[in-house]
This record gives sequence, structure tokens and C-alpha cells, in this order.
Amino acid sequence: MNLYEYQAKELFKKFGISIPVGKHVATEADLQWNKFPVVVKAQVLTGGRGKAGGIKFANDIGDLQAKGKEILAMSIKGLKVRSLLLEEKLEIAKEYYLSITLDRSTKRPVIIASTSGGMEIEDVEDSKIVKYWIDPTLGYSSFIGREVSFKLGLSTEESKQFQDVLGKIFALYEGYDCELVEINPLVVLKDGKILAGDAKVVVDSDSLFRHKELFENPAERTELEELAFKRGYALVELGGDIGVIANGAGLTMATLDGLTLKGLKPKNFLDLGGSDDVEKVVGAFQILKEAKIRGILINIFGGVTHCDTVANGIAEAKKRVGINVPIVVRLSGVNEDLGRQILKENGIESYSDMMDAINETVKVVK
Amino acid sequence: MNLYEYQAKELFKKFGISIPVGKHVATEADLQWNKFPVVVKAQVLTGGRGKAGGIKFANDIGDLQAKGKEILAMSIKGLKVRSLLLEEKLEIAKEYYLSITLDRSTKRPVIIASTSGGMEIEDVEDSKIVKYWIDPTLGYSSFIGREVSFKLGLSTEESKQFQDVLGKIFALYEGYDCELVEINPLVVLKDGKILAGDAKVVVDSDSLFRHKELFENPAERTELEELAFKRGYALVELGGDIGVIANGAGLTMATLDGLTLKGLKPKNFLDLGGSDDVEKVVGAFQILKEAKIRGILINIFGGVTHCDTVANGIAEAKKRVGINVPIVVRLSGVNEDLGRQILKENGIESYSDMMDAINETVKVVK
Amino acid sequence: MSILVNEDTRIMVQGITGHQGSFNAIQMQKFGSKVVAGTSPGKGGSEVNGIKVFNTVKEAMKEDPNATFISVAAPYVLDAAKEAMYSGIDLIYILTEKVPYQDTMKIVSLASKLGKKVVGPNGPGVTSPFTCKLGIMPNQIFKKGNVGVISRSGTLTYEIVNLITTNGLGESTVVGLGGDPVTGMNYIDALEEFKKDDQTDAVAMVGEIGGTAEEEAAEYIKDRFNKPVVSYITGRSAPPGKRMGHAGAIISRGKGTAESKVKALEDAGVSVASYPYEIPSLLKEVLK
Amino acid sequence: MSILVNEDTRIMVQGITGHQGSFNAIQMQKFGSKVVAGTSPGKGGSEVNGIKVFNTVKEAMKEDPNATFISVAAPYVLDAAKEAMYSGIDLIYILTEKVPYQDTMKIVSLASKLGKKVVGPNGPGVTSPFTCKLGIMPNQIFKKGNVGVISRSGTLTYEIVNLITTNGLGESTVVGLGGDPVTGMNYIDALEEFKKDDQTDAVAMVGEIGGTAEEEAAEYIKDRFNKPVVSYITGRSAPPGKRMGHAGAIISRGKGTAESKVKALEDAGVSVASYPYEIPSLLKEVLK
Repeated sequence: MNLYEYQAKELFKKFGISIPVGKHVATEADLQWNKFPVVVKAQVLTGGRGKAGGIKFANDIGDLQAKGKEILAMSIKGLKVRSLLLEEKLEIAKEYYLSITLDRSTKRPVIIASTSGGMEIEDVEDSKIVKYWIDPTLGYSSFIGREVSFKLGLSTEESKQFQDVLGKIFALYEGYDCELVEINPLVVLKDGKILAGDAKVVVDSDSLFRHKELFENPAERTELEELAFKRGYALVELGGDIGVIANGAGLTMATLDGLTLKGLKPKNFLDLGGSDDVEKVVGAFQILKEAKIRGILINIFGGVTHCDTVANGIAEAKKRVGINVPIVVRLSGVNEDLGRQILKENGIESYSDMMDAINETVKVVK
Repeated sequence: MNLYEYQAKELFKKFGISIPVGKHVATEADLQWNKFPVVVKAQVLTGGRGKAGGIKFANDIGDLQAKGKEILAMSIKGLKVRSLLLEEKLEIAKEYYLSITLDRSTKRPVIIASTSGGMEIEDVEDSKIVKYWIDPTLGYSSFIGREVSFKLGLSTEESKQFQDVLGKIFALYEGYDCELVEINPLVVLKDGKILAGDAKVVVDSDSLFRHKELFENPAERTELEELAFKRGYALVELGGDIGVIANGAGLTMATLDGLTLKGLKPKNFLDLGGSDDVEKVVGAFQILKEAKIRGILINIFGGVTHCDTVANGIAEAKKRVGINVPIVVRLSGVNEDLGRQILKENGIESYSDMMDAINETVKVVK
Repeated sequence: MSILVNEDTRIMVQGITGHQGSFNAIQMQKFGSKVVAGTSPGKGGSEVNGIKVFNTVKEAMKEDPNATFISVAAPYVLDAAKEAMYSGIDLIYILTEKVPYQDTMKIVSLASKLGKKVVGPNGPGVTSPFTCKLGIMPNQIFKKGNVGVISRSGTLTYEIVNLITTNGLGESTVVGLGGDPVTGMNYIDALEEFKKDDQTDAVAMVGEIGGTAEEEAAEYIKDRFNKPVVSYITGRSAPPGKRMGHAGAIISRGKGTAESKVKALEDAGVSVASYPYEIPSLLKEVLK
Repeated sequence: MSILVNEDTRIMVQGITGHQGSFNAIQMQKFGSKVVAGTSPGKGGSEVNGIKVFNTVKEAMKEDPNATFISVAAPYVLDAAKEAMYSGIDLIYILTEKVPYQDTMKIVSLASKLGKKVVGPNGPGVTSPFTCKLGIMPNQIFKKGNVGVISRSGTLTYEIVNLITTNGLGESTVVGLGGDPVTGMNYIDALEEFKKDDQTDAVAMVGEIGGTAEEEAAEYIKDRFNKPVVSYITGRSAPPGKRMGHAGAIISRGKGTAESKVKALEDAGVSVASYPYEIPSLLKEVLK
């Protein structure tokens, strides 16, 4: 789960990391400030807001209110700007980069730091990047901060502050089960003080049971995804027009890939998961009913999910949900024959082979 | 460093461990309470206060004030009672024992638990004690609590509360660098609720740099020890009448042992440590001047501490401190000859062999 | 021989009285696995289909298990894995999905220090027809044979194993690594086991988008593997930045695309299928 | 041969620019030890008596040290030890006193998982005349010989080593375990090293009150040690409940008395001296 900059900075504050003086503003009425110039930053869960006009400077109260209203009315990359962060303008001397994230290859958290901050870290040349992999059993220890800051070539005074920030963001990274904590830029002010100019925090959604004070930011999901999420389904909207229901993430992706290779555009990823429940199947159709599609392909390989259960679900859905686009069904595995029989009795044709079902889908939606 | 019961219970509260409703009272004027009967407990850093009359029940306000005054005026095992803890009287159903301490042999924290609480754990038979050694790299994990409580044979409801307490005292043990966290008795109330009847916490004095909110309880030291502590000396008062100054804890103990085997009673342990400083030697004499002694034995094996430095210190002390009991000096090791020469010039005889010095001490104090 | 599990594998099920735990304990028994003990705090003394239930792993060790099937809720997986490792269990299989990845990271790090093996979380486990199944794969899709299968998926693995079986081939061992960003065993670990396994003559490697495990496996195959490998990679049509069901199946910051994996594998001499059904014929070719 | 240290020992000094660090680095050099590097954050690039100073241990590894002398303030010892262990140093000697014992516990536990050896904290280190001194023992008291010495003390060790030397005997290696309640190496660890050491024909074991390490050593000597041992135990006159200078020298809850240790050692066939000066004659007797 991505946090908004203002939420991330609240966590920074909690962990004692210096941030600019700022104020989170959700309504036009709150557009008040008393020390100018001030920075007005759109709060959206996407990169590139600067280029999109989502960051502006205001020189007086009138300017602030005009620009604030303007940004509050914007959408950036399809996401509506719902609030702003007002912040003091900083006297920036240098911009550094600092993050902690998961390195999947080594299965360890990796510290990434650079004295070239303010741009995407992917655009910084490797020789200017310092990386340090942390042993999860050992955790963070001060020597790690020393190693990183000496490699960066920081001055003694900068090094001290940098190590302090690093220790604290590691505590945040661990304490809030983060996937990413990123400070870009990590600002060195003209007076030598170091603070977090921006803040990006991504929390592992699977860890939210132990961070009850955080709640999911809904803006990360489309309407259809939000609907599916609320009903307990794993759905990803893709933008095509063929509805897909399958079981297992891998098989569902393989189904999407098969349709795509055949020239169709899937509307969605929808995984029934390891369930064996008629209502779960019916519910999947209820969600797809809300989507604009030209047909539905159901691809089931029966294991934990029994084919007869799925067949009963499809038959139920046909009666109750009222889908008015073609439905193609593939059933294979546990109780396959029984499932195919149930479908037949309900006037639905089905296939045993996945490719046959994909080819049939191509045919019926043309 | 031992904490008083009331201090330990404040820490328990901080970690969410249930304690009785109570109030810490340092003056007679504060002897107020409104739900009787109430327990009045002397706050002293020694065991056996119950037997010594330091715990009493009061049935009304008059009774409380009388008994409170009485206990505030007491000394227990030589320690003056400086304050009281007033606590609600508990409806006790059962008394258990629970502690976490260091096991020196395995170099691990050990959980010790028993359903036979309320008495010294040393008096409980082994078959009724459950022990669990914790790997310091791993730390505490819930399964440890389950293992201990199943071995104790607790009921499901007790087990749940017990595991909760155990997890919390481990957090306290680690978080405050404790040598010991002990709950005896861990009380099961008639309504099934579990709480800490008593609380004993010993914090590692060497860890106080990271627990600045705790301050040393002075009552642990005698007046002479307090004087030495303030001046930065490691001194233990022993009760005899021969003053001892030596360097190194082991050699100092060996000096005391030697005197004792020869029938003398040492007044003190005083280790000059790994210093090489004339003033440190002079200061040791200044402390011993405050003690009632019949003679002083100085036993130095020169390494980091040079014999000539010690000799100069003794000569200085002779001039400035004015010791009027016999002084016997043993100097060996680095710069021994020079040191002996310096002493000779100042009219002080000295020995190279430790036994000769001990024998000489026996002779001069008779 | 098989890899990871065999006729000497003695399985304990942690969380045996739960729905998943009891169902799968019985399915494993039916497959022929030796399920020797289960744990469920507070239910010690009971039985599940003849399997003794204990309150703690320490007690369950009386039955001498050497592998565990962990099927407790996500918040308790770290504790359960520690309990198993510290009681002396050498092979830890974790079924549970949605385990916080930092917990998995701790389990994996601890396991490597203690010399333990971890399979999963969020995968179907390890199956060797028909000596032992430690996991949840459907019993009826297997045939004993000489193809090793490694996959990050569940159902897609069954699909492919079924294709192998119904096309006249058979499996030596099937390993489901799990769909999380951090898992215990990865492709290279499994390939190293297959390298030493006499029964295995070829490997089918099923990959998906996210991370760079397939790319690293390709490097390993190129330089250090001794048997033919065929592969299928899923998620070619997945958009960047979206998790495709599995927590680990995500293209982020340009990394983890299917294209990159397919290219790496092809560069390593691996035949990569476009559709799952092509796997058996690719295998037959390399096994000629 | 000696134990723990020898002519291949290459010493790094962590905290080399401090008073203790620089003084002892030079003393070790004078003794003949190879002191190859030092660390002092922020002072990288400087030198101490010809020894190169680095900002971090990782940088200092260029000089290929295999042992470290840690002489940083107590609050930083845990970090320094981790830095050394994680950089690949195998032998960690910690001079610092007043290290919180839970920090030492973590160091020792981590070291055992990583296969490292720890000597100290709060002890004088290890000296083998005259191949290597890793520690702070005075240079002039040694003579090469066949007596191994193990002690928890500092100055008392020097006293006894000096007695051994001046009475015509000599030392193979002298090990100061340290006076804290938790230390890395203990008596048994050192005895196991001496057991395998050809140069050592007898061991002098200097003990003190507190804990049960001497009692455990006595059990080990009785059952599994192969050379004669003589001993001196100090603290016979110490009252219970008082720390005698060393954090570990305390009789608590009836445990750790000198009587108990003397009895255990005598039961194991060890000759126990009443006064330090008796050690050389006891040694001469067992070495006959």
C-alpha cells in the first residue's frame, strides 16, 4: 500500500526524522499560511506530479489560494487530487538520495544511497550509487551507517546527520513492514542541516493486521477493483473487453496470455483462489456484470476447487445474475465429468482442454 | 541496580502488566486511602521484609496512619524504610512464580516458572519448576510462552493471561537491560484474573547510559561505599579493620584472602584498577582515612599501573592525607626498583613479595 | 530418488485441526505420505484421522517428524516456523498465503543460519510420485517419471503436471516455490537438487512475472546445470505496477517482465513454450 | 604450538586512536605481534606508529587482519563486534569493561552462529610468548614454556604468570577470560584448546567467586581432560551479594562461593593452592 507524501511524513515525524514545516490541506477553506514563499504540492499516489503541474510556489496568500484551488481541481495520470501539502520553501544546498527496499534476489533489505538526488534513482549512474544489504537476523547496526556514509564521501557533519536518518528510516522500514522507504531528495540545507524533502513509503498490505492505525488508501484501485476488493476477490482491471474467471494466479495469467496471443484483449484478472464454494463463483459473475465486456472465459483446473462446484456456480449465475454476453467454459481435473454434465443439463457447452476454450472464445466474440 | 517494588511496578505498568491498585507514599501526610482493608508495604531493597514486620494490613484510616507511621520509622536489615507502597488487598485464589534472569552457564536468559509461588524459588522442589532458555539471537516468540504454560499445566484461560505476562516481562527484561525480572507471587485472583502481586527488577548498572530516566538507588551502598563511588573508586566495605589497596579485582580479592587466612579481618576491597595516576593513589588514602582501621596494606603488581607512580602516590598521601596507622607496601613488576627507591627516600619500607607484605601486616597491627 | 522428500520423510502438520490442516493431512495420507503428528495448541491429546495431535512442537517431536506442513494463519507463521526450526525440524513447508514478507525474510535468514530448508510460503509444496507429498497438490495428476518440475504457481503447476502425465511422461519431483516476493527455496536451489538426482533427466521450469529469479536461474542453467530444461513463463500480458494475484507477481520499475525472463532463458538454451500445452512436446524433444 | 594466537595472527585494533588503543597497539608491536591495521571513524588515512588507520573495518580488511582488538567505549562494543564479525574477522578480543551484559550475550550468541571466537570483554586477552600478544598483559613477565594459564582476572594473572616465570617455569599460552558474568570464551573452551596443544603439559587455572564456570570446568577436567591442572581460587573472604570489583565476581542466592569451586576442583583431582605463591611448586609437582 502506497502512502501519500503527507502520511509518509507523519511517520517520519514519529520516528524523529526532520521534515520541512508543513500543513496538510483537504479543503479550499484551509488554504492558510503565514510565511511566504510556500510550496503547494498535490497529494497523489503517482510519480511525475511536478511535470504535470502538481507542484507550485505561492508568494502571498492570494497566490496560495489561487494555486491551491487550481491544483485541488486537477487530476494527475487519471487520479483526482484530493488534498495538498503546504510546505516552507527550503534553502537547498545539495540533494541526496536514500532508500531502503527489499532486494528479492538476496532476500534482504537493501540500503540505496547516492549524493545525486532529486532525480529517479534508475537514472543515476551506478558508480554514484552505494548499496548495502542487511542481514535480517542481524538487523541494523551503526557500523552500517558509517560504511555507507564514508563510501558516499560525506563530510563529518553531514555523515553524522545522514547516519541518524538512516538508522531511523530502518526503524520505520522494520516497524511498519515497509516495502519501500524512500527520501528523494534528502536535502542538505544551506545551513548544513539535513532533512527529508520528499517522502515515499510503501507498506506491505499483508502486514496491515499489525498496523491497525493505517488504513488502505482507496485511490490505488479502480472502481471495478474496489468493488471486487470489498467482496473479497483478487481482481485486476486491464482495459480490454473479454471477462476472465480462472483459479490460481498463474493459470489466470496464462489464460490472459493465451487470449492476448490470439488477438483478444482481456478486461480483467480474476482469480477464484483455492476456494470450493458455489457462491464464490456466482459472486465473480456479479462483479463482471458491472464491467463492459463482450464475452467471458472461465478456465478451471480442478484441485481444491472441484469442477462440479464451479459448474453449479455457473448454472446459478446464469439464473440469478443475468449475463447477456457469450460464456465459454473450460473444466478439467477433479470431478470434471460431473461438472460438464451439470453444465450440459443447464444448456452450457464446455471444454476439457484450455486451448479449445480459448479458440472457442475467439470464435464467439467475433 | 535493584529497583524498589514501587519502581518495578511502574515499569510493569508501562509494559502493560496488570498490577494491584496502589499508591506510593513517602511522607506521613500522604497516608490517605479510601477502600479498606489496605496493605501497607515497606519499600526496602532487601528480602524478608514480611517477617521483619514491614508488611501490615490496615482496616480503616486510623489504622493505616498508625501502621504507616510505624513502618516508616523502621529499619529492616540495617536499611532505613524511606517510603511505603499502599495497595488494595487482593482476593487471592492461587500464587504462581515467574521470572526471567541470566543463566551464566549457558549465557542465555532463562525463564523460570512454577505454580508454587509465594515462597523463595530456591525452596520449591525441582519437579515443580519449569525452565526455558532463550536464544539471544532469536529472542522471545509466542511458542515459548505456549511451551512453558502447557508444561505448567495451566488452564486455557490462565494460559492465555500467563503467556501475555511472559511476553511483556521479556520485553521489559530486554528493554531495560535487566539482570532479573521476578514476579513472586504471580497472583491468580478468585475471579480468574492474573496480576503481579510483587515485583522485583534488577537493572544492569552498566546499561544505565541508555536508561537515563532511571537513577541509581543510593540505599544499596554503605556511607563509605557511597563516598568511594562518588569519587570513582570500586570499594566494597567488609566490616573488618585492615584497610586494603590493591590493583585488579582478582589481586585485591587475593590480598583479602591472604589476610583472612592469617587471621586478620579486612575492612574493605579497594581496587585502583588499570590506572597509572598519582592522584588516584592519594585519593584512595583519603577514602580510607574516613574508615576506622588499624593498618593499611598496599599490594601492587605493576603492569599498566607503574610501581613508581604508586610510590609517588603513597609518598604524597603520607604528606597530605595524614594517615596515623601503620602502612605496609608491596611493589612488584614494572618500575619496581624505582618505586621501592622512592618509598625508601620517603622513609617507607616496602616488599617485593606479596606473602612477605601480608606477614609484615600481621606483625605491625598486633 | 526424488528430491527434498522421500519415503523417510515424516510429516508434522502445524495447525492440523484447522480446515486446511485436517483436509490436507488426510490427502497427504491418501497419497502415501507418512503423516506422523500434528499440533494445535489446546487440542493436545486429540486425533485427526489417526494422527496424534499435540499442544506444542516440542511434544510432537516424540513422533520423530523431520518435516513440517505449516498451515496456521498468516500472523502466526513466523512463530510457527521458529518453533519448528528450534525443535529440530529440517524441512519447513509453509502453505499460508499473505504472510508479511519481512516475516518470511526473517524465517529464511534464520533457516540459512540453522541449516534448515524452507519451501513456500504461498505455494503448493513438494510432491514426489508416489513416495511422499508434502503440500496440497491434487493427488490424481501425477505419474512417476523422469521430469522434474519447478514452479512459482499453484493451479498452473497442476495444469502442466497434468499435461506431462496425460501425454505419456511422468514426474520425478514437483516443487512449488510459492508466489510471494520472498520465498525459502528458489529456482536455483531446486535446480541444484535436481542436478544431483539420478531419477531426473529433464526439468520443466514454470515462471511468472516479478523479480529476477528466472533470470538468475537462466544464468545458473547456462553455466552450471547438466540437464535439459524447458520452460513456460506466464504474465506476458500483465501491465506494469499491478500485482497479478500473487504478491510476488508484479512488474515494478521496469523489472520482472515476462520478456526479460523469456530472453534470459532462451539465451541459456532453454526452449520456452508460448502455451502450456506445448510443454510435453518440448520435453519429448529434449529427452530424445 | 600456542592456542588461539600464533605467528599467523594479524591484529586489527578497533578504536586505535584512543588512549588505550594506541598505547596497546604499540605494546603489542613491541611484544612481536603483527598489528596490521586500525580503525577510527573519521581518522581514516592517518597512522599510529606505522599502523594504517581506516574509517571502517571493511576498508581495514585490505590489510587482511584475522583478529581484532576492540577498545571502543562500552556503548559501542556491540556495534564494533558486529562490524568485525560481519567483515569476516574470526577472533574477537574485547578489552572494554562495563559492557552491558545483554550486549555481550548478543555478541556471543551471534559469534557461535557465525563460527567466530570471542575473548573477553573486560579481560587482558591472550598471550603466547613470544609469537603473539592480543591484549594488554605486561610484556616483561613471560617466558616460553609448557604451562597453559587460564584466568578470569587481570593483575592476578600477571602475578601468577610472574611467579611461574621467576620460578624457572614458562608459559605456552595465557588466556584471560574476563571478569564479566558473560564472556565469550570460558574455562572449558580454553581447556579444549589446551587439550589439543602439544606445547602445553600442564594448566594453571585461576578462578574467582561468582557463577559456576569453575565447577563446570572441574566436571570437564574430571571426565574429559588429559593433562594435569593446578588451581588458585580467589574471593574466599568475600561476603555474599557484593560485587567484588568485577561485574561477575558476586555470590548470589548461595551460588558462586569459593568453597564450592575449591571442592569441585579438588574432587576432580586438581591441586588447589591457598596462596598464589604456591602455584609454581604445585606445577613442578604435577610436571615431574
